[in-house]
Amino acid sequence: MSWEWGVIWQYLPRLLEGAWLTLELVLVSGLIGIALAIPLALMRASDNYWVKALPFLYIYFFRGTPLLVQIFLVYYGASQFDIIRESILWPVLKEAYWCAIIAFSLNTAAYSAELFRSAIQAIPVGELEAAEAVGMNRSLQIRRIVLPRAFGIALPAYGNEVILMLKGSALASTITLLDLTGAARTISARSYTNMEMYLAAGVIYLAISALIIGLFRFMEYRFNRYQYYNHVDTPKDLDPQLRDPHIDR
Amino acid sequence: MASAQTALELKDIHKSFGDLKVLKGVSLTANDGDVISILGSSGSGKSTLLRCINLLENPSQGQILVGQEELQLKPGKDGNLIAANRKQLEQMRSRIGFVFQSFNLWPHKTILENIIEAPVQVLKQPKAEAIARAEQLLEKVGLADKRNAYPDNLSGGQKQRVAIARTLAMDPQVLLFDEPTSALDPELVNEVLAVMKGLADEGRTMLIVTHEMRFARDVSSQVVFLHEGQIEEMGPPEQMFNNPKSQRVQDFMSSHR
Amino acid sequence: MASAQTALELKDIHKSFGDLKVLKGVSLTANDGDVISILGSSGSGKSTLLRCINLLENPSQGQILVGQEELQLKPGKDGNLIAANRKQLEQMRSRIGFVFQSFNLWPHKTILENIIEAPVQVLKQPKAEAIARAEQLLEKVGLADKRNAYPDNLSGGQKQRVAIARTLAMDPQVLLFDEPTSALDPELVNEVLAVMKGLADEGRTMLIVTHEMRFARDVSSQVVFLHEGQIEEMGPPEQMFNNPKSQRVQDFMSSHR
Amino acid sequence: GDKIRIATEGAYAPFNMVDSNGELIGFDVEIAKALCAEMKADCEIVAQDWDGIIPGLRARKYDAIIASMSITEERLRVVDFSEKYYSNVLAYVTKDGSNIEVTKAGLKGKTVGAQRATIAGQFLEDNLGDVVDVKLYDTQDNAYLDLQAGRLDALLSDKFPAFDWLRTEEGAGYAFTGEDIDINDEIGIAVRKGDALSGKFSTAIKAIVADGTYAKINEKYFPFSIY
Amino acid sequence: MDLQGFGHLLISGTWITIQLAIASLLVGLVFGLMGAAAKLSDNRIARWLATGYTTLVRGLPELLLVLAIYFGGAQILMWIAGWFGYDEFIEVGQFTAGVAALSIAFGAYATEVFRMAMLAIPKGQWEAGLACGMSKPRTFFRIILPQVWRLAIPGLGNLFQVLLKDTALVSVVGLNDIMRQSQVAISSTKEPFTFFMVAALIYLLLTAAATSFTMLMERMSNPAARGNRS
Ligand SMILES: Nc1ncnc2c1ncn2[C@@H]1O[C@H](COP(=O)(O)OP(=O)(O)OP(=O)(O)O)[C@@H](O)[C@H]1O
Ligand SMILES: Nc1ncnc2c1ncn2[C@@H]1O[C@H](COP(=O)(O)OP(=O)(O)OP(=O)(O)O)[C@@H](O)[C@H]1O
Ligand SMILES: [Mg+2]
Ligand SMILES: [Mg+2]
Repeated sequence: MSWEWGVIWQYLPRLLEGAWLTLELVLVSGLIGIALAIPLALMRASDNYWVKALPFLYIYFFRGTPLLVQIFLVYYGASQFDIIRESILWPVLKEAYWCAIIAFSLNTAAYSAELFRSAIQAIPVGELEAAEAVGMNRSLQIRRIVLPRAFGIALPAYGNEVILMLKGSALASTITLLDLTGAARTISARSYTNMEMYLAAGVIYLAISALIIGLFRFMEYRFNRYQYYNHVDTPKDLDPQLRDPHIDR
Repeated sequence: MASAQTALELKDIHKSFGDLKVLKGVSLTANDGDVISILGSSGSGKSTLLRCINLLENPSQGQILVGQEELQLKPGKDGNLIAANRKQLEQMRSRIGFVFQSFNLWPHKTILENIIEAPVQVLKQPKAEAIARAEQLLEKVGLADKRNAYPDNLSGGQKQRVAIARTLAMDPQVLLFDEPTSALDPELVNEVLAVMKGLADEGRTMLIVTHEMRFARDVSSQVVFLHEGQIEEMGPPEQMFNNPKSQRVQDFMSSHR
Repeated sequence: MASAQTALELKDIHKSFGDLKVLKGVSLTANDGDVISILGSSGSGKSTLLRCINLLENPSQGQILVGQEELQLKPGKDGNLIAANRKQLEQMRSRIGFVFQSFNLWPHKTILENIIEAPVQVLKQPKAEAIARAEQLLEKVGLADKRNAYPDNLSGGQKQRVAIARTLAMDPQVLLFDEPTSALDPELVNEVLAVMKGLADEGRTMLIVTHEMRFARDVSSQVVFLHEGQIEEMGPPEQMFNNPKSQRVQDFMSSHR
Repeated sequence: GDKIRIATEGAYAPFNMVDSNGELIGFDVEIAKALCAEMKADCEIVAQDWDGIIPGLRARKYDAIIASMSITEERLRVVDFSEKYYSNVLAYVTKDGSNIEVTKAGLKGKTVGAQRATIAGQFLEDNLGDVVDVKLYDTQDNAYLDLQAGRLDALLSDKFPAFDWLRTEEGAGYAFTGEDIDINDEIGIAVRKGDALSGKFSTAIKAIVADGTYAKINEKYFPFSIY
Repeated sequence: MDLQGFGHLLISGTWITIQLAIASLLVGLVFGLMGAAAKLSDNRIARWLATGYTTLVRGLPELLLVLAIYFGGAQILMWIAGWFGYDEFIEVGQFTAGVAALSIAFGAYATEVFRMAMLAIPKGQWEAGLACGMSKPRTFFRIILPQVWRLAIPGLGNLFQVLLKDTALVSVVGLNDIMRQSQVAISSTKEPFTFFMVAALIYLLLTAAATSFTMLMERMSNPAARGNRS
């Protein structure tokens, strides 16, 4: 096996362009995914049977089928129907970019909804009762206590989900997008340097994962500050003059 | 303070869990400034009674009045009474303070944030004002230096004192305490009891479920003894502790010195 | 039973964990039929000593003889002695029974399977024979009806009796017990002590680490007192309990009646 | 051994495709069989995704590729080819009456598709990559689907398979646009570098052209000669 | 199931998918056990290799892994074999390559599951085996491994679901699984929605079957929970 390292340098700019698209796909669909996941998770955590059942089917479908099928369904499947092609949605569905975003968002929403549901259910009842006992209404409780707490609890697991989404985004290459994998495939298709390109793409993926992991560590540190809080007394305690026992506070 | 003003009135409260009848008609009136201790053996329904007052538990039957205002109730799906008007319930809850046995502080907020949360969000107090008030309260419970700490960094006794400050920040008409010291080490109990004694001295209306006999005797204006979901006997502490009428209360008192 | 036959001999056993010297030269001989109780305060190295005997812990120095046979040791990478010959170690371990404080029954096997596992797998007994023997042993520890139960379905005392039966199934020359009753409720302790007393009466050679003073006094032929990794004093129970020479042992005995 | 393993793609009608029995059929497949018969060789024909068809050959998954593969300089660096067994031209397909002028100026800003790792794809990237939005598909079929869906303004394809597609029901509303692009494209059989098979295939191709077998197969698919 | 004559293609694709999933599961379990054993071993190099394996494989997109192993696997194998003086052609079929790619991915995750399960087994279980005179390997296979299964099966069940779905990726390299057969059908019928939806439903059926299978295994692996047989 002879390796042609030169081609990696030659095509690096195109790989990096692909990496940028990959990042964009992950970021945009991640944000849309959370926006969808939160109401779904709240519905799943509800006591009402019907409210619970609806998202169940949605989640079951998206967790039980391959992402590749979902992407093809959105990209090639939807365009089979004239109604869709003539609808106002078409300008969006026409773009492979948005089809990928739609498929990834729906997919990650299903997984994240389950994560958030279990986080919501992990909040100690007492903390919610405390909110109720001070007279908070339902929406205030959700906004001020349930969601911030659930988000903090779910954060580490959600970090994993984002990594999984990063890896799943490679499937965008199957619907003509030149994401990192798409770029690697297209380049190697004409230069016949598969291993070199996949190796380079792999290294970039690992670097992006490391970036995401670092980002989540940081977010967790910021968001779950209370777990990392080191007791530092208020500045006046640090002021030696004020610590003098003779000074009456 | 007009001493005959009614702060809280419960009329014939019943509560069942499935087939288990836990409360079987409890009526009770607390006037402004009353400190009522509720005693009773485990399982007698003390916690349930307290939780029914602000509808953390839905009673099966009965009436609840805070001040002169009656809490509007309607039958719910499971046969228990639920609030007919959520707005009124929320408004009433904001006037009843509840201090939990297990504190239930919000761990993702600092001490100060825990205290100002409800005044700002529920009472719509301006934030600066709420902070000023919170600082006074922290001073009062002896925790002024912990304002920026998180609940996880506090000892049990400190947590319970913050929980009390959080409740006081709403300036409630009535304070309900459910065994506020029983989750604490003996050494920490005194911290919290001292704060509660201070509140009693200020003339706050309080209902306290407790196993601290000494505290009940020294601080209460009334002692209520609950037995199998009913009030077995009630009266001023001297009478309840020194010569209770009921045999049940006598037994309880003699085993709990 | 030739009473002067040596069953187990330990010579100058040392053991350190990192910088911590836990055993500092312990020598001990058990003849056939001896029941030796090992006493000592917590952290004195009792468990470590027992675990060194069958190399669950690798001693830093010393010699171990079972019967007349010496266990071959060689220095390992971390400076402790390890078995020079794995086959010999396994063979010797099969002759030394070890009963753990926490039973360590195998939860995925039935009681009967727990007992026949080692005889069949290690001693290569025919299965039918092993089962017949296991049933006798279960009878002896009073658990004949539990043969098909799983460990999780038993009480602590029952588990420990099964653990003893499991060890006896190997028909070991020496039995080692590490606080066999301290994980049990007081009520269950007696079940297990009764079984052990029976074994002593049969003339089994046993080393027992225990905190049960009464048992040590009534059952042992020798009592060894371990202190800071050394034998402080040893002798027959009458002497050790009634007039120990060492001040340390006197203190211990007086605080442990 | 004597057995020759031949890869084809199976998604390039009418040259190679899969029927509803899962059998490989098409012009390439019939040529392959005819060549094997001519060479008296025992052949096995396997389907292989286009993207990996050359790597598969190099990894010895099979010994030859008869999959309408153009002989290009880039490919010649990694594989050897037999002499051509047909000649290819490229052509644009657009919606009937769409009036797109298929010049660099006329296609500016349009979306044009082709199959990944094909001559057409490379032609687009090399000549129009700067002005049009090039979309590359894993299979020709997917490209047709997107043309029908309206995602593509034009499709650059090898002419003959497109000719076949235009005859089908789906292709009804579409037509060739503009001049054929003759890029001197010859289709050959790829074998591993240095493999003597290339010579054998070349001889066999000449033989079947000479004895009329080739013409008979050609007739079944096209009303004109593609040699 | 007729589906315009393509029903049987989908069925044969389903069969390939099932074979692929089960073969990858079995091989992947071996990788997982070896990985876990290496991670828990005293040998620094083994630990280092296993850690490299899991971090690398878990950090790469499965699609990339499939492509790399399919297109590069034979090359790498032959390269390694070349070192040992073996120059013959090494055949790596589509199925083998698919199984290799999927089981390498599965094994990396399974390593973690097994490692956790092994760590969760009390040390006393080992000691009880050793103290009876059992050798280390015998203790591992007779005492520890049966308990590892019980703890690992829920986690492995989840991984199997993921594996089942990842088989779809192998269609990209042309193995005739469900996905690829759907595309073949679509190329004649031009009805992508219908066939991808059918494919989705088949996957749902398979994952549902996998779930029940996992639950069955979970029950089987814990004899004690099946109740007191006395
Ligand atoms: N949510 C519930 N569902 C069912 N039964 C309940 C519930 N809450 C309480 N009970 C039952 O109601 C009875 C009274 O409970 P409660 O907690 O009021 O007793 P208590 O007087 O506070 O006892 P303690 O001193 O132990 O706190 C008990 O028998 C308890 O088991
Ligand atoms: N694996 C280990 N690593 C480090 N230190 C250990 C280890 N095992 C025991 N020790 C230390 O060795 C000392 C003796 O322990 P050992 O368990 O033998 O005491 P013991 O006499 O059995 O006490 P107890 O009555 O509490 O069981 C203790 O200080 C203990 O902390
Ligand atoms: Mg209570
Ligand atoms: Mg010990």
